[in-house]
Amino acid sequence: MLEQQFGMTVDTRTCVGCAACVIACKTENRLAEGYVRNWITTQTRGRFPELVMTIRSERCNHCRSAACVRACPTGASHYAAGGTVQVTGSKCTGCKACMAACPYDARYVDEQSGTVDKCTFCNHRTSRGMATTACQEVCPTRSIVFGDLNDPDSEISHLLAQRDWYTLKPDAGTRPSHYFLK
Amino acid sequence: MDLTFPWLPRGFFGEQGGLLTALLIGAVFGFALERAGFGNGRKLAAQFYLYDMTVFKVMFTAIVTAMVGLYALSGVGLVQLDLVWINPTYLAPQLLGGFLLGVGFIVSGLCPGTAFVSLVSGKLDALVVLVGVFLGVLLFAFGLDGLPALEALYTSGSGEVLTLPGLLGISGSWLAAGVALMALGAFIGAEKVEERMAARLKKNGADLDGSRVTDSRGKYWAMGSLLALSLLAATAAPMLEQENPRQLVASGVRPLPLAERIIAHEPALRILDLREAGTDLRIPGLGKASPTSPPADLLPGQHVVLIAEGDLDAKDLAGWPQGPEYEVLEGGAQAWKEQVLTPLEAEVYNQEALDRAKVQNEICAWFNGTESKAVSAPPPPVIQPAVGSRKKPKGGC
Amino acid sequence: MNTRSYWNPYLAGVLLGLALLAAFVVAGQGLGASAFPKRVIAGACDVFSPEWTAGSAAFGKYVGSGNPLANWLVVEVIGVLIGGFLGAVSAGRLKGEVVRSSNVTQGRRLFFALLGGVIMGFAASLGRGCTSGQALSGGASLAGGSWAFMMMVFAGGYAVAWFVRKQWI
Amino acid sequence: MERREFLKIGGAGAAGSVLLGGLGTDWFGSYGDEIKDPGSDGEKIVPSFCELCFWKCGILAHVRNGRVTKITGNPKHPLSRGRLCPRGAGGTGLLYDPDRLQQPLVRVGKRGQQKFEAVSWDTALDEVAEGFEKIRRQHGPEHLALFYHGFGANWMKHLFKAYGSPNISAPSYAQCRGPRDVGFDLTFGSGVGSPENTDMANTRCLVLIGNHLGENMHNTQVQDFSEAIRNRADLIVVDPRFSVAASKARYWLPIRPGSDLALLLAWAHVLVHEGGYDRETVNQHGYGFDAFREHLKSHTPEWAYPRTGIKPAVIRETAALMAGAAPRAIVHPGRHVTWYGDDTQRSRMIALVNALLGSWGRRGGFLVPSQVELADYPMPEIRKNGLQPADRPAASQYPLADTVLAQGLCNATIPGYHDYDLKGWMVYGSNLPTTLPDPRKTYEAIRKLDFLVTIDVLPAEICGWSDVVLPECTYLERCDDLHNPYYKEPYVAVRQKVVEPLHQTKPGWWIARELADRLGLEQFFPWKDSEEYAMERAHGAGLDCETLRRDGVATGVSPPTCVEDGLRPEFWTDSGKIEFYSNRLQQAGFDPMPVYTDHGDPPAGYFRLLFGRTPTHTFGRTTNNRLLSETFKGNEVWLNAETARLRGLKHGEQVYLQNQDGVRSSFSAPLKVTERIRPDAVFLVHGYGRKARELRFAFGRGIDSAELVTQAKVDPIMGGTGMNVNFVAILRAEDVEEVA
Amino acid sequence: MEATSTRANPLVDPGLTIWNQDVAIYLFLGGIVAGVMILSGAMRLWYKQEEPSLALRLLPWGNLALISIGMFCLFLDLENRFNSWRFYLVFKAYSPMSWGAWVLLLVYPVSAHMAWAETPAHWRETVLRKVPLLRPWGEWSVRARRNFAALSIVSGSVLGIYTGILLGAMPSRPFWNSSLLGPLFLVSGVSTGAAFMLLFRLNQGERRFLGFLDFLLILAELGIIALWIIGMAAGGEASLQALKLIFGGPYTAAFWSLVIALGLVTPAIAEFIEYKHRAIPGRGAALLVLGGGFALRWIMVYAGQHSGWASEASAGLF
Repeated sequence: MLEQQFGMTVDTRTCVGCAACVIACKTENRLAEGYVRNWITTQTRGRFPELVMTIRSERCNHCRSAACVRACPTGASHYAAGGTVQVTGSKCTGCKACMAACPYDARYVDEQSGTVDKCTFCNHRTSRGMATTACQEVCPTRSIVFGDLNDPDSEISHLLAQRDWYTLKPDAGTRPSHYFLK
Repeated sequence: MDLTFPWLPRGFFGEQGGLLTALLIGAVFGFALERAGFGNGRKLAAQFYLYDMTVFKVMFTAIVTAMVGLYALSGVGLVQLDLVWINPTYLAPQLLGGFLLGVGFIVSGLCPGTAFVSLVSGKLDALVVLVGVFLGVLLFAFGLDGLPALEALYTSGSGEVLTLPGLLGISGSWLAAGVALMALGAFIGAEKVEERMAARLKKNGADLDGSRVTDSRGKYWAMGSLLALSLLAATAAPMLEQENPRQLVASGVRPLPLAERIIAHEPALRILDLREAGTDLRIPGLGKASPTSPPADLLPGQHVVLIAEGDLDAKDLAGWPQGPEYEVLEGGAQAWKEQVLTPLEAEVYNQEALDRAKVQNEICAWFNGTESKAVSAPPPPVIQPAVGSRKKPKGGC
Repeated sequence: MNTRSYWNPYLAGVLLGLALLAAFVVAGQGLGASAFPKRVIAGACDVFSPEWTAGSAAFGKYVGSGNPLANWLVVEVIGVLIGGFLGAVSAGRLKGEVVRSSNVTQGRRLFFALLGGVIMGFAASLGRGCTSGQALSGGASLAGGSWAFMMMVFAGGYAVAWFVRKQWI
Repeated sequence: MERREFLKIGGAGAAGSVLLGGLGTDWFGSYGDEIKDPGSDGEKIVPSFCELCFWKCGILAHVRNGRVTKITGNPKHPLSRGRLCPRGAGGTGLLYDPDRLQQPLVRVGKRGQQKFEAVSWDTALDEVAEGFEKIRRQHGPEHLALFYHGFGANWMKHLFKAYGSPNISAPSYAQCRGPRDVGFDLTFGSGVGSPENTDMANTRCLVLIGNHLGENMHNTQVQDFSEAIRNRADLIVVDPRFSVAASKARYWLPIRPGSDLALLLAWAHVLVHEGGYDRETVNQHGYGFDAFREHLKSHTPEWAYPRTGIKPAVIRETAALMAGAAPRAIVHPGRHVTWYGDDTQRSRMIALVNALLGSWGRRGGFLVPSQVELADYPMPEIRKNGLQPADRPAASQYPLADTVLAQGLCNATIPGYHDYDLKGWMVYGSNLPTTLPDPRKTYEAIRKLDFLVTIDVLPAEICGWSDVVLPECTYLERCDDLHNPYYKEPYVAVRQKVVEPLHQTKPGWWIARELADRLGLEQFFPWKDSEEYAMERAHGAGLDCETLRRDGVATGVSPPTCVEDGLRPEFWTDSGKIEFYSNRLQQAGFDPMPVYTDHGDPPAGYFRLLFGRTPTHTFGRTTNNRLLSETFKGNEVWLNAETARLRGLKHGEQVYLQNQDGVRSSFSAPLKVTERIRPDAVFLVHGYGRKARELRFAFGRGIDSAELVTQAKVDPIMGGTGMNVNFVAILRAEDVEEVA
Repeated sequence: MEATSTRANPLVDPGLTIWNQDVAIYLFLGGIVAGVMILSGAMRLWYKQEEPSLALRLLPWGNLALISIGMFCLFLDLENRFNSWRFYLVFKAYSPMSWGAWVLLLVYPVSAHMAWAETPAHWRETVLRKVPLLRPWGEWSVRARRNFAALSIVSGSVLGIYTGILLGAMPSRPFWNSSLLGPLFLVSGVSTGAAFMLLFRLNQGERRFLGFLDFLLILAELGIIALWIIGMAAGGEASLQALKLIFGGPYTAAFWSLVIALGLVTPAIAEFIEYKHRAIPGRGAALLVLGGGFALRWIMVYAGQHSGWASEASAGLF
C-alpha cells in the first residue's frame, strides 16, 4: 500500500464562488483580520454577449514538486505526511524566499508570528482522523472534495478518473495536488 | 506584441517613456540642425540672397527623407497613418502666417527652431530673437481676444486634414517619389544658382565671410542615395500600398440589419439623420445633423450610421472627423421607410421566406409603435368560490 | 570660424529627415519649435492669471488638461537645446557672439532680431506652427496647408530680403 | 517488479533526494511534523438556527472558553444539511462586531442630530412605554405602527396585536417578494413560500429570470441548484447581466431590461400554438384556457424579438428545451421581484408558463410542502378591535394585497394620506431608509413622527433618527420561538442561546414582555422566558424536548409532495383550478391575463440602475461584518466594457452615480468595466454606501443603490414598489470633487 | 480577459511586495564585494614583483565593511529575525537563500585573510608585536596569500553568481526566471566592483586596467541584458507580460534611462574614450556605473515582484 497523497478537487462547474470556504477557513484556523488562506478567482473571457466564465476556489496547491520547499533555506517549508506541503513556524526566518518562489502567491507572512503561513489542508483535522477540511465541509455546492489520491476508491480518485480536469500554471512545473474539474 | 507604428499613440512606452523619446529625438534634431550650420543666422539668411542654398537643400532633403520613409512605411503597413497627427489646413491664416514668418525670418535671420540651436551655441542675437518670439506669441494671444478681425482670420478655414495625395487624387507613395525627383532636379539647379550668385556677390565686394560653405564633395553621393530612395518608394511601396486610411471610409448598411442592431442595443451605435426635415423614421434616439457640420460629440470608435434622403456618397463626408467608423444607410430614409416601416404584403412561397417576413413585420410594427392588439376572448363561465382552507406559505426576503 | 565642420547639407538633411521620421513613427507627430514658447507662455500666464489664461482663445486649450509643459513637443525642444549644445561643443563652435555682417552695428542687428522675433512669434501663432512644425513636418506628411505655408515663407523671405540686405551681405 | 527491488529503488531515490536536498530537514533543531491546532473546535457545541439572512439554516455553534469560535452547518437540519453559506459561517463577525449597539440610548438633541445618552434599560423602557401610552391616549392605538424584519419580530408582532394596532408590516412583502406570491396565488391558489417549493435538485430544466442564484445565496436553494447542474439539467438564465448562474447556463438571454413579460408571453405562445404544452394538466386542471390561447395568438417570438432583443429562433429553442423536460421543468418564481410595477402580472405569467409545463405538484417541478402540527402556547385570546390599517388611502386601492404595505404606512405618517395619520413607529431589525423606495420620503415621514423607537443589533441609519434605541442581542445570544416552516420535509427547529448576551443587550422576547408589563398587557405574556415558551409548544406537539435541544431540529413525516408520490393536486383558487383567466383580476378591473407594457429605455447618457446581491452579504445588514468583508470589501459600479471604452471610462476609477431626479450618491465607488453586463444598464450590489458613522467599517464604502431609487412604480394590483425604473448617469469622482 | 480575485493578503496583493530596498541594497553591496574580491584576488595573482598601490591593498578591509552592511540589510528584511540562526543548521542545495547564507560565511574569513595578508608589512608588524599570540597565524596567512587570492576569486564568483541566482531561480516570476541572471549579476557585480575600486587612489596602471576592464564588462553586461530581453521576448505570454514592465510599463523610463543610458552606455563611451586617448580614467564614469548597478538591482527586485502569471489563463481552460 502506497503512502497517502492528499489532494483536492474543485468542481468549477458547480462552484458559484460564494466564498463560504474562505470564511469557514478563517474561523476554523482562527486567522487574523485581513488574511486569507483560500480565495475565489473568477476569469471571464469573450465579448458581450458571447462569454465564458470560470469560478474557482483556490488555495495552496500542495505541489509535489514545490518551488517553495526548494527555495526554503531552513527546511521550514517541507513535505509532510500525506504528501502535503507544510510550514514549521519555529524554523521560519521570514526570509520570504518561498513567497517569491510560489507561482500561486498562496503564502503570506503572519503579522503576529512573523512567520510564513498558508493552507495546511487542515492537517490538524486530518491528523485526528477527520476526513474533511473546513472548506470542504462548509461548501454548499459540494464543489470541494478532499481525499487521498493514492486510494483508488476515494471520491477524489473517482472524480479525477471520470472528469476532465486541469491544474493551475502547469508550465511552472510544480505538479500540484490541487485539481480543478472542468 | 503588435509593433505597428506609431508607438506613443498606442500606449507603448507609457507617458514617461514617451517624453524620453522626445528628449532623444529632439537631441538628434538639434544636433543635426547645428551641424548643418543652422545655428548661424547669416548662413540661414544667405538662402534669401541665393548665394548659399543650405536651407533649401537641408530642408528639402529632410522633407523628402521623412516623406518617403513615412509613406513607404505606411505603404507596407508598418505605420498606421491615421494615428499620425497631420497638420490640418486653415488656408488663410496659413498663407498669411507663412508670409509673415518669412518676413520675420529674413529680418531676424533665424526661425524659432533654429533660434534655439543658435542660442545654445552661444549666439546673443538668438536670445533676442527668442525674446521677440515670446513677445509675439503673447501679442497674438492678446490680439486674438481683443480683435474680432484677427479671430475671424485665425478661425477661418475648415481645419480639415487635407493632404496633397488626397487633393491631387494620387497615392502618397507616388507623390513622395515625384516630390523626391523634383527635389533632385531642384538641388542641381540650386547648386548652379548658388555658385553663380556667390561669384557675383564676391565680385561686388559683398562680405560673405563666415557663412559660405565651399565644401560640397558629398553632394553627388547624397543625390544618388536620394534618387535610389525615391525609386524604391515609387516602385516598392505602391505595390504594397493598402487603401489610404486617411480617406473617410464609409461602408454601407442595409435597413433591416440596422434595425436588428438597434434592437440589440449595440453600444457604439449612433444614428444621425442628415435630412433637413422629417421626423418620420421612428428610430429611438435618432440624432440630427447636417452633412457639412458634424456633431461635436462624436466619439472615436463609435459606429455612426448616417441617413440621407436617398443614397449618400462617402465623398460628401469629407469634413467629418476621424475616429468614428462611418456607415451610410443604403437607400437612405426612403429605403428605411420602405423596408422597415412598411409591412410586407408580397406573397411568400417558402417557409424560410415566411419566417423572415414574420420577423420583418414584427420589427415594422415595433418601430411604428403599433402594438399588436391582443385578441379579445370570450369570458369564461362564472365560477363558484371553492371551499376549504387556503394555504399560503409566506415569509422571507 | 570653422566652416569645414559644417556637414554636407544633404547628409545633414538626411539625418534631420530620419529624426523627423523617427518622430512620426514613434510619437505619431512631427517635430516643432513654436509649441515651446506658446506653452511656456501659457504656463506662465496660468501662474499669474489662471482665469484669463483659461478663457484665452490662444492659451485656453493648453491649460485645460494638466500641466501645459508636460508635452511631447516641449520636451522635444529641450532635447533640441541639448543636441544643439552638444553639436556646437563637438564642432568647437560654442562661442558667445552676435552674428552679423560687418556692414551693420550690433545694436541694429539686435533691434532687427527682436523685431523679427516678434513678427515670427505672431506669425507662428497665426499659422499654427513655424518652419519646423508647418513647413518641415507638415511638408513631409504632405499636408496641403503646410505646403502653402512653406511656399509663403519663401515668398515672404524673398520679398523683404532686399530691404534688409545690409544686415547679411 | 519485485517488491524488494521496488523498495531498493525507492530507498536509493530517498537517499538521493536527501543528498540533493541538502542535509535533511530533520537535522538538529527540528520538530518534525509539527501540527498546529488552531483550537477552533468547541468544548461545547450548541445547535441553533441562523439569522444572518431569513432562510433559517440549522447551525452548530462551537464555544470555547466562553467564546463562539466557529459556526458550522447542522447535518441534521433539512435546510443546511451540514453546510452553510458564507454568511452563516461568518456569524461570529456579527456577534463580535465592535460597532454593536451596547446599551439602551435615549435621544438628547433634536431628532436626526444623532445625539444620544446611554441609559439603563428601566429608563429606556419607561420612556418607550410612556411614548406608546401617550399616543394611545391622545390618538388611539392604531396610530402606532410596527415595521419589522426577522424571526425575532414575532414577539413584537404579538405585542402590537395585544396593544391593538393593525399597522404591522414587513417591507419584505411590498418591496421584495409580494408580487410573486400574489401572482402564483391567483394562478395556483397558493404562493411559493419560503423556502420556495421548487424541487430544483430533481429538475431537468431550470429557467431563472433575473434571479442570480449563487450570488443570491440561500443555502438550500443553492445546494439544490448545484445538484441540478451536477445532474446536467439544462439551465436557461434571463438576465441583463452575465451572472454566476448565467455562466453555468446552456442559454444566457441578455434580455432588454423590463421586457421579461414579452419573453414569457412568447414562450407561452410557442408552447400553446406550436405545441409542447402539457395537454393533460391543462385539460384536467386548467380554467379559461381557450381565452388564454386566443390571448397568446399574437404574442409570437417574432413579436417578442424587437421588444426583448432575443432572436425568435432562440425563444423557440428554449421553449422546446422546457417542453422536452416537462414536467420536470421549473421557471423559477424569483424572490426579489418588485421591478417595474407590473410584477404581479409577470409573476402570474411565470406561474402560467409553469402551468403549461405541468410542473405544479410534480417531482423536479413545484412540490406541495407541509408543516408540522404545532400547538400554540396557552394564553388568552387577543380580541380584534376592528380598526383598519392606515397603509392605503382607499380600500379599493391595491385590492389584492394580502398584508399591510410598508411604504403605505410610511406614507400614512405624512398627514393627509389616509383617514388617520400615524404618530409613532417601532422599527425592529429593518433599516427603513435603505429598504423603502425614495429615502427622501422616508426621512420626511420620520420628521413628522411623535415617537420612534428602534430595536436593532447594529447602529443602522434609522437608529440615528430614533428617540429611543434598544440594543437587542444577536441570534447567538438568545432563545426564540420554534421555527416551523412549510417544507417538503416538515420539521421544527429551535433557536438556543449559545453564549450569554454581550454588553447590556437583551433578547427581543424580554423587551416585548417588559414593554407589555409597562403597558398593562402582561396577561398576553404569561410565559417565563422564550425557552419555556418554545419547549411548552414542542411538548404540546408531542415532541421530545431533549432530542430537540440536542439536535436542534425535529423532522416530521411528510405526506406526498408530488403526483409521482401519490399527491392529488388541489388548487385553492376560486375555480379550484389553475386559472389561466382570472375572474378576480377582471372583477377588480385588471387584465385577467397578463398584458405586456413597455418600460422604455434609458435616456441618452443614462443607464438603467439594476441592483442585486453578493453571496457574502444580506444587503446592508451584513456590510459592517468585518469577517464577511474579507472577500467583498465594497461594491463596484458594473459597466459594459464597450460603453466604458467609448466614454473613456477606466476600470477601477472612482465614480459617483446621479439619477434622473438629480440625486447623487453620497459616496463614490470604483467602476467595474466588464463584458458581463448589457450596455444600457449598470449594476450595483445592494447594501453599501452606509451613512451611519457608527458603522465604522461600512461607513462610506461604495454606493448605496437605495438612495438612488427615488422613483418606484407601484403595482396597482398589490402595491409592490417596482424599483428598477431609475436611471443613473456616471460622474467621474475627480470631476465631482473638483466642483465640490 | 477579466480576472478577479478575492484574495487581499498584505505583501501579496494586489502585487507582491515582499522584498524592498533592503534586498536591493544587499544585492548591490554583495555584487561590489564579489567584484572587489575577484579583482583584488586577480591582481594579487597578476602582480609578481611590482607591488600594488596602497589603496588596492587596503580595499579588502572595505570589503568586510560592505558585506557587513549588506548582511545587516538582509537581516532587516527578515520577518522573524530571532530565527536567523536557523540558516546555519542546514544546507539546502536547491535553495539559493541557503547558498547565500553559507557563502557569506565563507566570504568573511577569506576577505579577512586577504585583508590581513595585503596590509603593508610594517602595519602588520605593529599588530603582531602587540598581540604576539597571533604571530603564527599572521605569518602563515601572508605566506598563503596567493592561495587566499585564488580562494577569494572563487568565493567572490560564487557570491556574485548567487546574488543573481537568488532571483533567477524563481520559476514563479517570469521577469526573474532566467539562467542569465547569475552571469548578469556576476558581470555587473565585477563591473561595479571595478568602479568602486576606481574611486580610490590607485596608481595609473591599475586605473587604466580597471577602466578598460570595466568597459569590456559593460559591453558584456549589455550583451547579457540583450540576451535576457530576447529570452523573455521569445517566452510565453507571461514572459511577454513581464517584458512589458520595461517596455511601456512602470519601469520603462527608469530602466532605459538610469540603467542602460546613464549606467551603462554613457560610462562605456567615457571609458572607451579614456582608453582610446590613453587618459587616466576619472571617477565620473565609475560613479555612473555604481549608480547604474544599484538601479539595475533596484529595478530587478521591484519589477520582478510585479511579474507573475496572474493574468494568464491556465492551460486548457478556455
